[in-house]
Amino acid sequence: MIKLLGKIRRTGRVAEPASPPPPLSCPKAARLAGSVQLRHVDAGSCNGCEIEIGSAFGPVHDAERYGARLVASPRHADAVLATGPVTRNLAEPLRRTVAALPEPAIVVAVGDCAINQGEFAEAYGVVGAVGDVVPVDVTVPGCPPPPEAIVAALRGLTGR
Amino acid sequence: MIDHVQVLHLAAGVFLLTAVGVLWRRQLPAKIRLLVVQGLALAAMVGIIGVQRGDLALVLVAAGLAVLRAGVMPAVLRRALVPGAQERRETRPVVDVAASLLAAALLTLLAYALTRPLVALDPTPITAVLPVAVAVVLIGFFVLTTRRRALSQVVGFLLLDNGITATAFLATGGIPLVVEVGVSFDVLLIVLVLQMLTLRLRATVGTTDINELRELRD
Amino acid sequence: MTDSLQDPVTAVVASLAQVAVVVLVAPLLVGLMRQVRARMEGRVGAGVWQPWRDLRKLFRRQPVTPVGTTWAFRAAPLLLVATALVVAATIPLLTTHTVLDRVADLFAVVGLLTLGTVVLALAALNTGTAFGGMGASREVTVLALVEPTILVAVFALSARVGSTNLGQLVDAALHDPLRVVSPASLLAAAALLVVTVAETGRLPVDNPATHLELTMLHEAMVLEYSGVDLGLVELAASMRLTLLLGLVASLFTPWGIATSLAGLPLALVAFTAKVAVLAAALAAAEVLLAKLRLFRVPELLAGSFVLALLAATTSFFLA
Amino acid sequence: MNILGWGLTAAVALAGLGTLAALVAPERVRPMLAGAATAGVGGAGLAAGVAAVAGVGYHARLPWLLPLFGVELVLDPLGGLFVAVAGGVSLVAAVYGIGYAARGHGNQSRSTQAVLPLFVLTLLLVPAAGSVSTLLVTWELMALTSLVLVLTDHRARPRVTHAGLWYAVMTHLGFVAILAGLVAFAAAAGGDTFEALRAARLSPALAAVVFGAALVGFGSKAGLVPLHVWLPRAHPEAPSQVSAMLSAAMVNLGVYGVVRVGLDLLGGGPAGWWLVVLGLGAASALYGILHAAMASDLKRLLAYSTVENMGLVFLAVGVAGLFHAHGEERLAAVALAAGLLHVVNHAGFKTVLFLTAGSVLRATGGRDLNALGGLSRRMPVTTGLFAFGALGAMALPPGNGFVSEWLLLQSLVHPPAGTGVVTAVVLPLAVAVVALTAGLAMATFVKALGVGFFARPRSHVPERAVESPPLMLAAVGVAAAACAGLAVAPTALGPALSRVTGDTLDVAPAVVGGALTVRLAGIASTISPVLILVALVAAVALTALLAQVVARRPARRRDAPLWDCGAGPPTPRMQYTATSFAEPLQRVFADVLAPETTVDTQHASPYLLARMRYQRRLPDRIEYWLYRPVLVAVNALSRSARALANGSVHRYLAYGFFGSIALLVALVVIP
Repeated sequence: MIKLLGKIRRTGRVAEPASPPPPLSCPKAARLAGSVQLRHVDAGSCNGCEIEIGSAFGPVHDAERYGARLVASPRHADAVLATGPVTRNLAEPLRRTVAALPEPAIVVAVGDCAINQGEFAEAYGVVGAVGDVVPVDVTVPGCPPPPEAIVAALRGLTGR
Repeated sequence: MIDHVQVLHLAAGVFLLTAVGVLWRRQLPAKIRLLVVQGLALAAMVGIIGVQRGDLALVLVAAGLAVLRAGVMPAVLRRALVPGAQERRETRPVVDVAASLLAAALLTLLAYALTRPLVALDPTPITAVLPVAVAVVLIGFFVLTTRRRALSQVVGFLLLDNGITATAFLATGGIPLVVEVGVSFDVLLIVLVLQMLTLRLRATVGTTDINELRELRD
Repeated sequence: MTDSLQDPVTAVVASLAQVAVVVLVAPLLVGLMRQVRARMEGRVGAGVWQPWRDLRKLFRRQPVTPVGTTWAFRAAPLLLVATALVVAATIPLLTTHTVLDRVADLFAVVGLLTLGTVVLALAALNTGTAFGGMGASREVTVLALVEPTILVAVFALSARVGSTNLGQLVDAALHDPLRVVSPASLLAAAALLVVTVAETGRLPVDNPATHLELTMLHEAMVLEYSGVDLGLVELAASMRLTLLLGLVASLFTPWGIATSLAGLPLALVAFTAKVAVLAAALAAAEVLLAKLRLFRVPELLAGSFVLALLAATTSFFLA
Repeated sequence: MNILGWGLTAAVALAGLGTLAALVAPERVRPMLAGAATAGVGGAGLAAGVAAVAGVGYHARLPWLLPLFGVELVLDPLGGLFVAVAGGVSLVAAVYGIGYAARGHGNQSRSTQAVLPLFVLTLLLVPAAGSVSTLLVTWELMALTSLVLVLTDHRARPRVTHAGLWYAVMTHLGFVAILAGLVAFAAAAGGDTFEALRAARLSPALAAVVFGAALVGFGSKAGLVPLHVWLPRAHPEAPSQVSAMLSAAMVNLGVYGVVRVGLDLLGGGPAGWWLVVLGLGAASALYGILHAAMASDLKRLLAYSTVENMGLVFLAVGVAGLFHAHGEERLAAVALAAGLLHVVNHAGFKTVLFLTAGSVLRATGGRDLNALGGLSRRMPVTTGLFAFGALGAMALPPGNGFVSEWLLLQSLVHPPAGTGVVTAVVLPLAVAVVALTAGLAMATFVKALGVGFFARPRSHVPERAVESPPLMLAAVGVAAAACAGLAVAPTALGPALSRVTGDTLDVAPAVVGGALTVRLAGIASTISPVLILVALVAAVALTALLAQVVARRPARRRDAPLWDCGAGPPTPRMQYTATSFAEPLQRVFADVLAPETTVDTQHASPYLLARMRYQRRLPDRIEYWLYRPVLVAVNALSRSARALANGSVHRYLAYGFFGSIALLVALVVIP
């Protein structure tokens, strides 16, 4: 325990300095005023985007400092982080999740697959991009998108 | 300000809590750490009595106790621990932890009930702590009987001994220095023997779970 | 003299001040704990005001009523906050002469906090989801096992004061400070801290930051709440944390509590400082602790019960 | 002949009329007539009891009614309290029963309806008995009538017969104990009336025997562990209004008996007795509530909760006796007041709970919580009433159970100086027991309310439920109103309680005082239930206001389907059932409950599981370990006895012949 505390002290702060906040990227986000709860839906991604999202909320990029947080229930959420090309089995769950959010719901499509099926275009198991299933408000291009891009998109929602 | 009595009572509280802690924790290293604290508390209690009586011998005994109970014996026990071995944890004691904690509570109540007449004989702040010492004796016995690992039984034995020592000092206000030293060294001897046995045990049987020993019979 | 808090008017003023302080400070306290945690994890953290931002947003968000739920689901958040408010007006945080002090003693306070939990558990069962039932079942189990510790600790504290009214308990502690460092009160303090951790669903009993439904206790009960309902539930949770920490602080470090209206500002500072220190310590401990398995929790509570029982007996014998 | 006399006479007359009416009237109007008469009996009892508690004394002697001793009726405040409770409960339950029996539920049979008024009458007469013989006669009448009522549905369900058998055996063993104890007492006192007994000075040994016998006898009626086994069987099987009378009125008389004999007639006694009472009470409280927390049958759950509450009352009585033995009269009085107040409160909320449970049974035909659910939509009023009763049973403010448990705790947490080490060890443990009981009671009733009434229907059972007729609702509403009155204004009972405790253990009255706030003699703690309620209401209003203010433009609320993790709507079978709700507690207390779980699996292939069956049973351990051996022994005995009777007339004649010869020889031999 003492060792751990020592390590914490030696490590200090690893988060990178914050750049000036970007403008709001979506009109719906106006009412949120610096607090965005996110529900993440993996609609069939290769988990590359998941890893990047994970590091976006990790100590280095620390998306939480801008008021973004991942939550356990869509009822608590303001926005859906959708990743991957939407497979047949997850099209309906994705719709249901977005429908379960309080209105107005924001949908963020993370990664090329989510934006335009990317690698998996025309694959037999794929219904289409996230945009073909639910209305998309914000997109984060990249395969996978770097954490900086994800953080930037989230800051576009929190406005911080 | 805080006077002798307060400190004595605090030390007594720590003395009892460490005993309960030994029941509570599963990790053997943690138990040994608790023993160290308890040894210090014991020394503190004796020392305070010494200071209050202005009795130098008692203070010396206290110092001796601190070295022996908080220094030597725990060190000996630590040597018996092979790092990383599965024996470091008291998995599944005979009586599960929650139950044994409740048992400890009842034992303490029993101790209070038992020592009531003794305390009534001469009700001083010092004898008022007597129940705590007796409680530690009982709890030590409980550990001795309900824990599987040989080492945690040694710990129980040491609890028992600490309790007895405390009882002796609180009840009689100090036994001759020589006796105390003698007793302590006996205890040290016993601990060493037990530790050696433990090591041999692991060497031959591969575990120190006492229940495994039944297999040796046939 | 009107300055003394004995007379009803000033008592009302002081109590209202307490309620206001609790409501305002509670989210900040949660923010502080998250901040401490963030810093120890090498992050920057969202700042102590973040919970207030969340609340402001939630109060404006659209509330959703799941189909099949009834009045119990709608009423629960209101009642939950209401119980916390009443407790805030009762227990001595800034002053020992709150307006409700003679109205509700420590047993009543415990009862009110319990009532809040019960209402929330009923609401969770009302949704008829698997997670709601799971959360309710676990929360109620922990609550049932916590009860003995609380009341026996109360016993230990009140046995020598001769009253279970909080004002008198704290007054007694103010008048002889040595009582505070007596073994009985230290043991009771330890027991009550464990209880606080269990009641407010912090580590190692429950992990407030988990996303995994199967490991949830409290969080699983509120999965269906949204908008203003959720906001009220979150506010109530933070208030309960503040109240319990404040209660422990007032019982065991009563210094700075106002005995006159003039003393209120000082009391405010003292209260905030004490609670902040406790909360920071709790958060720091949470960084070092792992969550207990659900069926290891009874061991923890049994331990706290032993502490409380020892406190009671020592308060008898070492008195 | 004063009001009490008139009240009791009226009760007797009405009971007679009711029975007659029930015997002659056609089935259509039978429940109406009998119910009305029963309600009248209850009302008369209520009036008499209230008057008696208010201090009106009554003493009547009817030498011609019984051979040898005659009937002695005395109504003092202590008896009056129990008469009032019994009367009130019966009044409500009888009115409810009219509606309950109206639509064929088997219990409008002639026997049941004819016995009902008599049973209520005995409930009133037992506490009014002023002599041993009167007490014994009324007690036995009560046992027989209640047995008939328990057996009402025996044609419909075989379990009823079984329960009735248990009840018959247990209650008669209890009766034998009481008989032995009191007769010995009377013989030693050289008198049959209670005055004579009070005046008598018994040898310690005999006193202990008398008290022990009384404790066993009366304790068995109150469901004191380990004599409780009949209660969770018999109470649920009776028609619901009878269940209410049994569980809210009859069990109290066990308490009455122990208080009357132990504290009043024997005048206290050594601390050891009361430690036993306290211990048994604590055991009953914990054991009862543990099984209630596990039960999934609604009425069985309520019956076990009765065991718990009676345990708490006995704990209070034990504490009172303990303090009395130590000469701490003031605390003794507080403890006794707590016990008696809890008797009243328990009667209140248990009536509400059993009657609403009856409404559920009547509406759905089921009482298994695992099959219920979703009733709050179909029976909103009943649900509200049950919730109200549950609040009282959970002992949470602002319910009525809270006040009496508060009193009990107050009597425990102010240890008097120098009452010996025993008290010092017992009191904290008692507090712990009360606390754990309260906690488990909370879990129990969250389960009963949340699983049984909220959520969604778990089977087709609750789907055809309809709200009960107004008459039943009104009856339960009256009981609920009484609970509300007790909850907000317990001080109204203050003078009554003070008077009872005052003349049971001779202390100065005014134990419980105060108007808005409850004040106790010599204890600094105070609470004010009514102000707590007011504060809560105000706080709710304030919260709603606050929410409006913070959200300047609040968004419109919208309905949405349950969150299903995206995978289609969850079926009702996905909900937590009563069993799964109680599972964590069952694990925690596995050492006490010792559940039997059997898992049998059938493999389609070494790798594939065809079907798996998981079964868990929670037998009553005490019954299992204590009673089963006895039953086995008795069976063996009777089997061997059967060998004597092989049906040949000659053999029977031979038995008679040899028997009489042996008798004659004995007469000759013995000078």
